[in-house]
Amino acid sequence: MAKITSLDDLRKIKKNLEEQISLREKAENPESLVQIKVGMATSGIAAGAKEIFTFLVDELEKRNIPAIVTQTGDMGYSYAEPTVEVKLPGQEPVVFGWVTKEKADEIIEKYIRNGELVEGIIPQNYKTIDDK
Amino acid sequence: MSHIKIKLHENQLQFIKDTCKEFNYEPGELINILHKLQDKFGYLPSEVQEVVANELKIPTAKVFGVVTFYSYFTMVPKGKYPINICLGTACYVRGAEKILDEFKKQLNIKVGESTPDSKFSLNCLRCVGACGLAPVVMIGEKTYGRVAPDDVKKILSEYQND
Amino acid sequence: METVNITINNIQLEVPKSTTILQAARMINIEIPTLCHMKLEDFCIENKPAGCRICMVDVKGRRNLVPSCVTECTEGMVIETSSPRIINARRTVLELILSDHPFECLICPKNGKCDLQSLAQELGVREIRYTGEQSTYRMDTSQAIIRNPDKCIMCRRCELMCNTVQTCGVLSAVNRGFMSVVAPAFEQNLDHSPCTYCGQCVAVCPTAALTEVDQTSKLIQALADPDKVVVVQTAPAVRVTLGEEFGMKPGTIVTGKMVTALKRLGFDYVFDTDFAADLTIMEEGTELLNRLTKYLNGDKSVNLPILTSCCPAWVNFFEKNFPDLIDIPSTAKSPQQMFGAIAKNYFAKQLNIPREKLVVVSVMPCVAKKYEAQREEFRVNNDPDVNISITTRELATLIKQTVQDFNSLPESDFDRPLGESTGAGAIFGTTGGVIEAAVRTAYELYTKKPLPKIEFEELRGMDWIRKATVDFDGLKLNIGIAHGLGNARKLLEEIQAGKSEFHAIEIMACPGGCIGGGGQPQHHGKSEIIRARQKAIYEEDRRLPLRKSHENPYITKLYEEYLGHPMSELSHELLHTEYFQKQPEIIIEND
Amino acid sequence: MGTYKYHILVCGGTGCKSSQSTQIVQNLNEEIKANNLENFVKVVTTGCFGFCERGPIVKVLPDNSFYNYVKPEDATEIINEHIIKGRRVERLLFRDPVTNKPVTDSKHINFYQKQLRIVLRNCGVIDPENIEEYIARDGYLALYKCLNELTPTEVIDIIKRSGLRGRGGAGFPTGVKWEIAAASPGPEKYVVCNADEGDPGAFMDRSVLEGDPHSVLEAMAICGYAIGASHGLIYIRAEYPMAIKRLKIAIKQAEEYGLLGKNIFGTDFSFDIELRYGAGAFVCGEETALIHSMEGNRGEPTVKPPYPAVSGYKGKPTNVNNVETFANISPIIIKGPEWFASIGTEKSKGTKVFALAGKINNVGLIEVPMGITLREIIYEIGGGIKNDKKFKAIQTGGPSGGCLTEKHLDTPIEYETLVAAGSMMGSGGMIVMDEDDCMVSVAKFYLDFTVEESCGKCAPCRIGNKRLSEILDKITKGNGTMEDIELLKNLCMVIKDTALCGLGQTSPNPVQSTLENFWDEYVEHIVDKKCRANKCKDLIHYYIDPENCTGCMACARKCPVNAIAGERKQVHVINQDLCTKCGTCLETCKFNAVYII
Repeated sequence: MAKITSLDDLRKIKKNLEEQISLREKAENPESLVQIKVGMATSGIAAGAKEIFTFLVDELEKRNIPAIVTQTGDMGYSYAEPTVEVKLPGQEPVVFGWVTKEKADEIIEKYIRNGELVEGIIPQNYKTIDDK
Repeated sequence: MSHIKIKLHENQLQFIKDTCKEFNYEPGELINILHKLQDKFGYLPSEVQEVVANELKIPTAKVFGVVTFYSYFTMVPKGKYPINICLGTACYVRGAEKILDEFKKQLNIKVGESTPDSKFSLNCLRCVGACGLAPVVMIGEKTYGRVAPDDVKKILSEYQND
Repeated sequence: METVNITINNIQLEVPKSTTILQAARMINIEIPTLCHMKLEDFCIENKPAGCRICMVDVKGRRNLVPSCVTECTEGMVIETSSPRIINARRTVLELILSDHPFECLICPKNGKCDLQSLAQELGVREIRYTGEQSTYRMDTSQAIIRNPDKCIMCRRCELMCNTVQTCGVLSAVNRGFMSVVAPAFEQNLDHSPCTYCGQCVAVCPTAALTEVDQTSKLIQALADPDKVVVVQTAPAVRVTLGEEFGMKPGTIVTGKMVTALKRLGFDYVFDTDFAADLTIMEEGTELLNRLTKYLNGDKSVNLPILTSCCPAWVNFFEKNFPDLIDIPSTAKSPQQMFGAIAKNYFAKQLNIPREKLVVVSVMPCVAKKYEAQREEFRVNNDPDVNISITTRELATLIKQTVQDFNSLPESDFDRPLGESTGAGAIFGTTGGVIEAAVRTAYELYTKKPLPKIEFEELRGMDWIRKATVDFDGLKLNIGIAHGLGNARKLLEEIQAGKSEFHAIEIMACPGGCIGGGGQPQHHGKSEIIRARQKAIYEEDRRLPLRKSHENPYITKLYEEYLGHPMSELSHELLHTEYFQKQPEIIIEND
Repeated sequence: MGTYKYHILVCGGTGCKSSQSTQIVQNLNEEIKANNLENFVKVVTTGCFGFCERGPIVKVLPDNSFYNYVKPEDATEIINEHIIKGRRVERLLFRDPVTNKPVTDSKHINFYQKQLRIVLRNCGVIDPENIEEYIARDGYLALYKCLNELTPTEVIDIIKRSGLRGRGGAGFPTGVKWEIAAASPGPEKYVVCNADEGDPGAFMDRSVLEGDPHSVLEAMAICGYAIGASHGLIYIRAEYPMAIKRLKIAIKQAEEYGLLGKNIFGTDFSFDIELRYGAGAFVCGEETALIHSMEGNRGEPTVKPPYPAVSGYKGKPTNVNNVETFANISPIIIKGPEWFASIGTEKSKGTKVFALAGKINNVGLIEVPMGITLREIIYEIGGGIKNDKKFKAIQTGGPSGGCLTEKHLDTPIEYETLVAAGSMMGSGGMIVMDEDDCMVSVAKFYLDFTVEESCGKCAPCRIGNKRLSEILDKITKGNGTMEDIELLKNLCMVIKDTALCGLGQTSPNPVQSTLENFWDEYVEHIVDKKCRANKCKDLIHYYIDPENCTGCMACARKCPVNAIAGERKQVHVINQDLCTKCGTCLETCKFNAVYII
């Protein structure tokens, strides 16, 4: 290991680990972040939820949007799968149904970036796992 | 003609000498040296202290004064399974004393003593920092948390067959 | 000098910076009681652990009381030394100390001389409200010193003397909390420790936690035994201190009264260790010259410097700490033992009694002499050359039992033949004295010329280590002097390192020499007392008509009639000894 | 390096380790391997999460699922369900003690909600054995800033302006302390970190050292730069093997990365750090005693002045701060003194870590802003009193502190307010007591501790505390008199006034504060010979209620001294002469027939 002698050296190490650490830092402070949950019960996976999940993770990262994408169990909307729940900071969560890659792209660009509503919202008062 | 005779095995003597050398015969390192020797021998008998004093060129009385000042150091050999009952405040308010009494009763020894077969020795210590598990008992390296008086017999029986 | 302005009990004063509150108060005659504090000004020895918490005073602006013995005055400090809060605190703390102290003042060896007892008296303690468990320990009776740790109040004075001053490292604070006490390693007996029995711990102990082995009962029995002939020798330093035990000013010489008192006590003969001191000079001085001559002639088998050997604590010290140097000290026995050997052989023969019938008693300023008298090599058929050795303090106790008023006693003279002495013997009692006595004789023997002046000012004083060069008619003799074993250690380490510049070194274990011995009346931390004793020693020297050992007619007679000449074969047998290595021994134990 | 989608954080604090967290890590890794998830999931052993009551704790990121009471065998389920199938393992989730509902996200756990983490910023977040993770969290940036952009005087000025005070107990302003040490002349000076945490029931320093050792190392180097020292020493309890291990690793890594050693960041500042071990002496928390101990002596305190800042280790100027104090330094340098000073109260700035323990639902390590009330700590963070018992007292400040009551619950926590209430901040132990605790016995418990730990140097502490404990013992045995209370009061006052060091001067606090706040209990013990908490064996008697006794013989069989007589189906009777009051019969009886008077 070469010795650290400058600010750049410090920054280099920080950058290398940034991703990992930011994962933890974000988790420490989830209120300030966009939280996305992808319904990934068996039926969801069959309906392509896994691709959506990967797409969201990759794209958010590429587009530099700080967000936490997690998987969650069956949301209770099997008719509308794959489903994605998006919670913007300080707002109530919104669930989108029949999400495709294109739809996901739209959700990122319109809803997450600009707060514009996108079609496909399931207006139902569902229950999150927290309320069970 | 000498007034004190110290009996030690050759390898023990060598270990003590090596340890003192490792710390550069620095009297300021006395406590670190004693730690290392107690780790090795399990306790600090007078012979060990005499040799340390001799090597560091400090009075034996000083070494003894240090050994008897710190509760971590002991001149009594511990049992094969040293039992330590945490008597920190958190454990105390969650009934550590009852646990201690139970161990004393089961083993029929007092605090600081060993059983006649040298299998167990009983000691108290201050907080081990596992207050969430209070009351805590340590046997050797193993920690038992949330111990109730009724558990004591069972815990001891784990060591019955050794 | 930088000064600060302070106020003590509404009195304003200016004191030098770094003056303690205790010192400042004493400057204006305000007494603050102390217990653990002890300061021997002349020796730069100060014990101030601030542990007893008796000397507490109130400093305005401080939340708690502060110990006056260590707290230095600062500018504008306002101090109160005797408010009800302070009085209550002192009394309560003293009650606490008393509550952990055996209540046996009536039969305590320190009864009437105990600092704790006086303090209780001073503070008017009439009840001990706080009672409970007392910390008790095993009692330790060695050959010279008794440790009764139950009476230890943790003032730490003995620890300071044993470690810092004497560097013997026998005593240390051990254990923790309520059970802490000052003790040797493993709380073993002193006999199993590197103790030299110098007795400096005894000299400073405020209570009876450390006392000498009391041999007065044994002595009374011997005196009462009609079958025994009991002779006594008194060491040079006893006659200048004994008076203190009877309220006399320090430095009062009481030789004549002491002799009278001893006679009244029932001794058959009252002799003088000074006589044996003169004899020591003959032997040691001759040995010095022999070694010196050989050395100057290029004999490589000869070691220099030569070290004096009349101090038994010093002998113990090098035997236990410097086993590689045991062939350096003079082989001459100490005066006590020379006296014993001459008494049991020469004098017993004169009386025509077997040596067992003669009881030799010594009065010494020393507790190590008790041990020395019991050494194996100083016995013949298990009969010791010196049977009983008592301290100045023990003698005072005995005199108090038999003599109504010591102060008004008439003076009498020592008996002959072993009571005649010179000023050279007298100065054995102080640091620098032995070597001065030796120089007086060696000079004349070596140069065959009379001394131009008898007093060697350059060898005198109280400095820990002193050096002087004495001109032996062209031969420059480098002389070193050390008192206090810590200082002796420094000179010995120089010798070990091959850096010693000396031809001869005098060493005495106790600060000031025998006048500051462990068997002397307690100085209670006043080093001016030791100074006064030293003055008296030199006065005694000047008072005597003969001041060189080789001029003592009874010494000449002894050689003519009995020994032949110094270092003769008989001298070797009776007056010289050998030393033993006494370091801890490590035994390898293999299975 | 792959980009992990999941991090599984496993608490590696001593509390969780002693309940098999190492095994959990091992099992998780095995499961991950078995499912070929090595590049997808990373398991990190972190420092203490603080919530020790619930240990061992496992957190899954990014969704912040908080699993408690995890067992090694749960690893399979965590991987299979949570990671692979994306379903939380509900039975392991923390349940709110009030609603009994599972809480998914640790942020929503009350225990954490009121906390503000500065000192513990990295504990439970980073892998303490990996310096790069510390650096990634802006570690060693403060040291860089000090060495390259600030003069030592400016560093001291920042610390002074921040208002940071010593977290070891007395609360001396840290900046002023540094200033004195900086002003002491001499080329050789020392920075000492006091990690001899000895309060029974306190483990905050250990948690920092275990969870974020570099924060202390960096701060010590900054202190060294500020005061002109190039040597640092950490005096740590030998009873903390894991903290020692992590410190050793951290020092080694810092040396390898050139962040300790010669010419740090290419400047001419050099700094090294050595470890010194304590050996079980509470008094060594006092800085003069600590220094004597580091020099290989008995840890006896000496009178101050001279202060260590002037004459300390080896007689050289020495600055001693405790672990928590040091852990505050880097954030202050990076975020500025104004930021720090904006947290807390007028006189007490920043946060304080407390070890919350005793009869409380959420035992653990908490960090809260100064000025928070005891009520918030006990009822919101601590989740209230265990088993719905009634709150009686909270003991703060360790054995030197005092017992506070209901009436103090709304006092904001600051150095001064705690002292005014008869207790002290101390190093941050907080023990909650309920109606089952006898306050006279509690006072005696603390006194016994002080008696055990007194160094023995000064008479008031050596003998006085012993007498205090004996009088308390007499009272708990029913032999006390009202005069004893007067004796206690006087002795407390005198010990405080005359003892040599901080340990002795504060040792009567538990007695004084209980006398003050629980006077009635003392009087009951003395006059009525009663212990309302039924703790004092000599004052209680066990009886069997003939109404309820069914004669089942269970108690008689269990009684260890055969003090219970009675035939089957007949009412049993306890022989009071034989009874040792062990309480077994009470615990055994299923019919509520045993009662205490």
